[in-house]
Amino acid sequence: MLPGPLPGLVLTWQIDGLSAFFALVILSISAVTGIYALGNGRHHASFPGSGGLYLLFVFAMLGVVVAGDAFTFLIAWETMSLVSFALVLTEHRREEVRRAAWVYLVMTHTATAFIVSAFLLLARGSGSLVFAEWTAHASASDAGIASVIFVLGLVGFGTKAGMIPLHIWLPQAHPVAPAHVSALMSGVMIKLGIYGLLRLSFDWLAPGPAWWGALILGLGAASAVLGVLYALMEHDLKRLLAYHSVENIGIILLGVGAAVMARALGLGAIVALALSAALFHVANHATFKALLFMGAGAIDSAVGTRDLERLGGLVRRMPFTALSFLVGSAAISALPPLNGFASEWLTFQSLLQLGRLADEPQTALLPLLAGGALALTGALAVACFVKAFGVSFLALPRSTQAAAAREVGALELIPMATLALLCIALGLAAVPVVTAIGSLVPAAMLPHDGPALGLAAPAGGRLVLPGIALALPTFGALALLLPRLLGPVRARVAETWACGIALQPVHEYTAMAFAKPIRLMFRDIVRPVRDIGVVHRSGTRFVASVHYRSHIAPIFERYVYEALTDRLVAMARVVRTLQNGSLQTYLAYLFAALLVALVLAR
Amino acid sequence: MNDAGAVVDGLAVALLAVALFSVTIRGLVAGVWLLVAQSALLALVAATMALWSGATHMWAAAFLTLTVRAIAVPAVLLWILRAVALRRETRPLLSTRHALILALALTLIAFFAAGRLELADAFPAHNALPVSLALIFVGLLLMTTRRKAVSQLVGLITIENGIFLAGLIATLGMPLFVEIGIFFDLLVAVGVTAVLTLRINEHFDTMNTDQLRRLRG
Amino acid sequence: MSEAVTAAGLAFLQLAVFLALAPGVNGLIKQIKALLQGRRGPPLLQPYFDIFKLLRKDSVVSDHASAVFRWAPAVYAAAFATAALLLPVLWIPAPLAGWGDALALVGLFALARFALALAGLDTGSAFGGMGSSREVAVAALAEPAILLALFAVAWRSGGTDLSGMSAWLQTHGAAALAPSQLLAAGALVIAVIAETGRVPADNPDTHLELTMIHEGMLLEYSGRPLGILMWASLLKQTVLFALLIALFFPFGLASSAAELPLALAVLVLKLGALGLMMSLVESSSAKLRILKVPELLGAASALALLALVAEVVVG
Amino acid sequence: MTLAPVLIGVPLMAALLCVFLGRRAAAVSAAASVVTLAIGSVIAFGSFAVPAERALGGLVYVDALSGLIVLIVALVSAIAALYAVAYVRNAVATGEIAPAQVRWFYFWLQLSIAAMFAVPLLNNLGLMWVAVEMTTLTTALLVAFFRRGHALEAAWKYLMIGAVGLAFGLFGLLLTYYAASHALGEAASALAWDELRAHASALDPSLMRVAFALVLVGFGTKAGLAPMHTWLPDAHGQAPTPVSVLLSGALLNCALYGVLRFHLLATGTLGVQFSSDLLLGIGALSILVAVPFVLVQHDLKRLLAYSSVEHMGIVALAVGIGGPLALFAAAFHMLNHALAKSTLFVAAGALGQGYGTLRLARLHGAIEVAPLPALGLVLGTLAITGTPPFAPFTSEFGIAQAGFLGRPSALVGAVVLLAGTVLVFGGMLFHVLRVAVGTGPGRPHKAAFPFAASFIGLPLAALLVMGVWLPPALRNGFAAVAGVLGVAP
Repeated sequence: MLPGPLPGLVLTWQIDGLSAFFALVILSISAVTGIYALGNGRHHASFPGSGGLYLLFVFAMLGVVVAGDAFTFLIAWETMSLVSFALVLTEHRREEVRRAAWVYLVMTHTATAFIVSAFLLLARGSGSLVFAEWTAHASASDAGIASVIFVLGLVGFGTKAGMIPLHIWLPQAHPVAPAHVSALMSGVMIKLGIYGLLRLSFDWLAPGPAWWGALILGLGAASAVLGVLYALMEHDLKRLLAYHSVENIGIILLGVGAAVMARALGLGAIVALALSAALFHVANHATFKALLFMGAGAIDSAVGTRDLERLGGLVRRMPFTALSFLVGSAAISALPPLNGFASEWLTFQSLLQLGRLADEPQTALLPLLAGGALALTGALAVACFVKAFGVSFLALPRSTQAAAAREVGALELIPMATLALLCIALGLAAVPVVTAIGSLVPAAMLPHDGPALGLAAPAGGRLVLPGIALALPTFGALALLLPRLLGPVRARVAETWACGIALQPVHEYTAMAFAKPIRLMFRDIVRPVRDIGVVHRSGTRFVASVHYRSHIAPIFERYVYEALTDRLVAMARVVRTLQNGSLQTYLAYLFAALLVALVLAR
Repeated sequence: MNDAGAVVDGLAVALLAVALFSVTIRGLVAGVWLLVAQSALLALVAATMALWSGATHMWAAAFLTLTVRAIAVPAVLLWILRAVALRRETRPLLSTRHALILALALTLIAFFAAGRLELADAFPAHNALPVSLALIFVGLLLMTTRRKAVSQLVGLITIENGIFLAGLIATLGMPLFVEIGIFFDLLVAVGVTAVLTLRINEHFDTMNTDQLRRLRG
Repeated sequence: MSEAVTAAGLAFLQLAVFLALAPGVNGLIKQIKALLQGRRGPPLLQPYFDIFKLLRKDSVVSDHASAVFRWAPAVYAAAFATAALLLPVLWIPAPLAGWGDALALVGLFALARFALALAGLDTGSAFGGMGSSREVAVAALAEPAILLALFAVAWRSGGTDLSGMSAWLQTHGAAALAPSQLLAAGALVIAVIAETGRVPADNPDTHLELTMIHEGMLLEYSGRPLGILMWASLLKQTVLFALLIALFFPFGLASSAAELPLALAVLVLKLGALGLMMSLVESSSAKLRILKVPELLGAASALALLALVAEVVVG
Repeated sequence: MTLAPVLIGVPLMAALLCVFLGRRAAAVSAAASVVTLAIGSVIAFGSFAVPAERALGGLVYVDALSGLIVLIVALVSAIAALYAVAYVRNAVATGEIAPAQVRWFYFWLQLSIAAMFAVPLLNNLGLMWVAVEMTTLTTALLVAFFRRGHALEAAWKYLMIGAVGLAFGLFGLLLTYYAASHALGEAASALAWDELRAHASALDPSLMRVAFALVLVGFGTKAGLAPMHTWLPDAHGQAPTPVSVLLSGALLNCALYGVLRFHLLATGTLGVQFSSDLLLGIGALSILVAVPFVLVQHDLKRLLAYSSVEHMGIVALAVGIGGPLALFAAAFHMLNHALAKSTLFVAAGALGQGYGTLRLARLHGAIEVAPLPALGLVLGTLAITGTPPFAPFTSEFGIAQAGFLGRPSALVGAVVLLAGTVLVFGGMLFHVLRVAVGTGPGRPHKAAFPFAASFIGLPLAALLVMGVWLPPALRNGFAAVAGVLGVAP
């Protein structure tokens, strides 16, 4: 309880189950990436004091989670953005780094303006800035203002989380930041957008109309599908992972949306189930995304490039990184028995049960469609990480740097190994972890009749990952041992068959080629642009070389954001001509102002 | 008693005539001399009001008007013009005929506006106040239509004279030390502007303010 | 402790049944196709001979292959073995019903696909890459259809537990002909054709590199690993057929130990019927171009969606 | 309050000394500014504690509001004078200023500081007008100090618009005097602010409406409120940087002080509604007018000038919203803006002298060449654009909160505030980032900039601390100012 700088303002703290959960996620991941930073820092330029900024970044994130009133929350929130902005600017010599940092900070600042307006409307309703007061007066505010507050909050927190229409800063800022920073930003910082959204829709506002949940579900589904589609089209490893953060935020939003909709319809059990799905996925995504970004950082420092088309054959040269990256890829593709599958399973269950128990057809169909979108996302995620892992680690190295790559130091391998083990552990211990999360979520957020968050879906369908984790190795061993009964066989090493000629790296499938079928199948959404340049040998019809360049049209950047900024700048240029330099015009302005003032004063 | 009012009204009309005449002429030196005439008339108005009200500070105000507005300021202006050897104003933005029509229109507006202000019983000169507003508007017209720096300065001083006249009519002049402050201000303002005008002429070899339009945006 | 042993015994029994029937189903389909096309065709037991021949042959491994290549067959086979035990085909509940449900089944399929696709990429050959790329692309379109169909079926029995669904359908026999069930069945059949790589989506019998999706990934395998992979992919096909049976025609299951042989016979009959249907479909339609497969699977998703709408609206 | 005349006297004496002592003028002006800083703070914090005080037979009147302005002018003039020492020495080294001119620079500088101190201390509105006019005249030649075409042009427009504006201000003052002389009788005290304030309800309402309109346009011109702000970017852009600091930090606030005094009179006569709405409207207009000029800008100091227009608009908006919270935040924001803008101008000046130009197109990679000014520029920009945890955000948050709790027009004002600050943030950060980071095509040389850390570091540190915690003395000070501004008779 500190006296704030404005009259009637007091800085308070509020630590309940939800903030404890997020604080735990923040501390654990930042500890691991901190160790990784010590190791990885050697390879990259970092300005003096970046270590201190890193600690301030973690401290600011903790501040956001434990803030008890709007002012402290905003101070911590924007400090977090500012410090991460500075860290993103580490390699400020490159133009795209400056542009990415600028886009990042401007969008975050605009988001903060939305959050400030939402907070002030809430303060207008309850007459104070302290969160506890807001919860007390939650049911007092009328529906109209509550909806305005909800939409403002959704835009503000959604931008920070990287929800689809507001996500463009994420794939620009994360790849250029140093590996440990983007691991922390992607793994943990965007979750604070989810934290804000949860507080808004469960603590500070009374159960609103069903369209709130539907809106979040729609945006979540869009984020998931488009996120993974754009990830598939990327061949820069870190941009691919950044787009995957958008996808996973979409999956978390599906959980949150289902919870909000269930709360509007008064289905207590579903709220508990959906909340557990969202929160469990928050923890899981923090784990495997940080792991994958650290892997990408390791590749970047070992090979010197992140372009998938110039990697390859790293599994033999960097075995440990490959192993942990494989575990991370399997986890993010939601494969049993890892943690990704557990939280996605929960999300599927909550969507299905919500669909079943919702009364009118239209509210029932949306969750089920969202389930279909989640299924599509899951399958595309598998495709994307087969590409990411396969093209970068397997077969022949596609460039000399990749061939000369060497395994990174222990300081980088240990954090990756711990997170890989954590993925497996979270998967196997899914049931106790989810029940623990259930006890953390404050009762206020659950409607009175909601049971504790258990893995058992209310109406059937159980998942015991340890069981499956036991069955898989046993049957695997059987598959390898039983044929031995038919006698020993030998394995001879030979060249891969390449229609009779010696295999070169150029024969291998590139990332672009791997994603081609999916790019063509989804060309209406992704709108690929392709240009082929054929160079003939001088004067003859014989082709000397063919240049193939393909990229996907940045729909959101071009048609939404650039259109907006261009119009704004054009308007500014027109208004700028008002200052035309002539004293006579300025005196005319003054005289006009006087006339207007006198007319008003009549 | 009312003869004082009549005298002030007469002087006010004369002032208006001088102002309208200054809109039409193109010569800079002539403009300055018209300014002298304006200030002299103002001094007379102040003197008659001093007679009428018998307030001592009115005499001081009259004396100050004479010394500062009628003698000191025009002297500075003439000194500038002689230093720069400039005689004629370049073609102003508005042709003489249009300027005159606009000036008359502004005077009508002044009379209409003064009527609404209903500053009734300060001093029985019923058309002195509209003239002061007319002076202000004509001053502004001069500033916005003339190109030479000096003529813009003449316009500015015309506005100041108009306000001084309004002050005299409405409240028989401000308190004395405020009056002194305002005169001191006027003197310093003209001094600083004179220095600036000389520097502009030295740098641009002309007093034409069209050169001063490069700072944009 | 004793019922744990019997449960394990029953589990291995169901696994043995599946492993035994898997090659037979494929042999039957080949026989019927040959009959329809007016030629003799290979003997019914030919798949068994192929598998056992391969299991005894030495293998040739590419020098670029890594551990992924060596472990992929084991993971692939294990996934489908576990999936097989989730299905209630001989008795209710399924041996591993307690550990997983329909979503777990789909997850296991994804795990197998992940392993095999990586193996396809591991040797660096263009054909492996093409096979993996197309496999994951086709699967990406099949999965929403499967999920929406599963949701439509799960809707009625209240949960995604496979044994629960079959038990529910057994007790409400009439509901089997409800419109939503038929639409869901249609969608699932198309999805199964795509998953198992049968004709309209992929040609299982060809070795023309540019047309095969599933075979492309196996190209680099030889000897025993190839045998394991082939047996596992046949097991996958039988598991998918069993899924169709469990969801839409779960009648004739054993209720006590005595009725096991009868249940086994009924299962063989049902698998035979499905095999007949598949061969009819194959001999009546040609293989689609890879870029036309999305329309096929799009139709499957549309059917599944209609099933859901029918389920929600008609109820 | 016997210190008040001393506060005006010291800079006057210093000005004269500078002319005679020639070479040591810099030291004299620096010493004088330190002395005035000390006296100014004593007066300011004294006025915060005790309610309003008259001195020198009613000629001097010091209440919390004038105390705040004295404090701001003291701080800003200290920064300007101390920074001028280094700046002028560099300018003389590069030949921009002739050595003989140096003493006249400090002469006019100290004179303008004296005038700016006089404005808040004088009780008589006429003399206050004279003081404001004197600030214009003393700074006019400073703006033209660099003797190049642009500077002369800027000074000419500055003088002309200022004079015409203040002439209208005088006319408004005159009408007030006329109304007062009717209500209070002929005595010279008819222009004393505190008496007028006491008898405000007796004044003729229709006259006061016209008078307030005239004064708002008149003093508003000097305060840089739109649409009378046109002289401000030229003057700030062309003047030597210490003068820009003085103009932006102190002069604008003095003019706004004049508007606030008349706002209090108007609220006395017409009730709160009329003048508050007018202030709210002109404040919002100033914020909106500043946005396009910040988005499309080609000169660093003009960019900072338009930011000043925006912030004067914010203060006017805050006073327009009214209520204890908004007025507290308005006072807080005046101090924040003065500090942040001074830091920014000092940093811009250092970079300008280093690179030899202020065109944004040719300023790049400053972080490598002059790390401290570049960092100061970036942090200052973050502060001035109202980014937490800096103090300007706190005051803007208070204003927005008051707006959201207030009447509908206040709500619209708050929304304009939030939208305007976000757009200005985007524009300013875009320009400043290109200046601060990246590789530099320009060929900067090391401009000597001794003890730069204190000029840029101290104010920024103060802004950072005040963002979260206010020292009690300042807190009661702002509360007292809110009391003065908010009292409805």
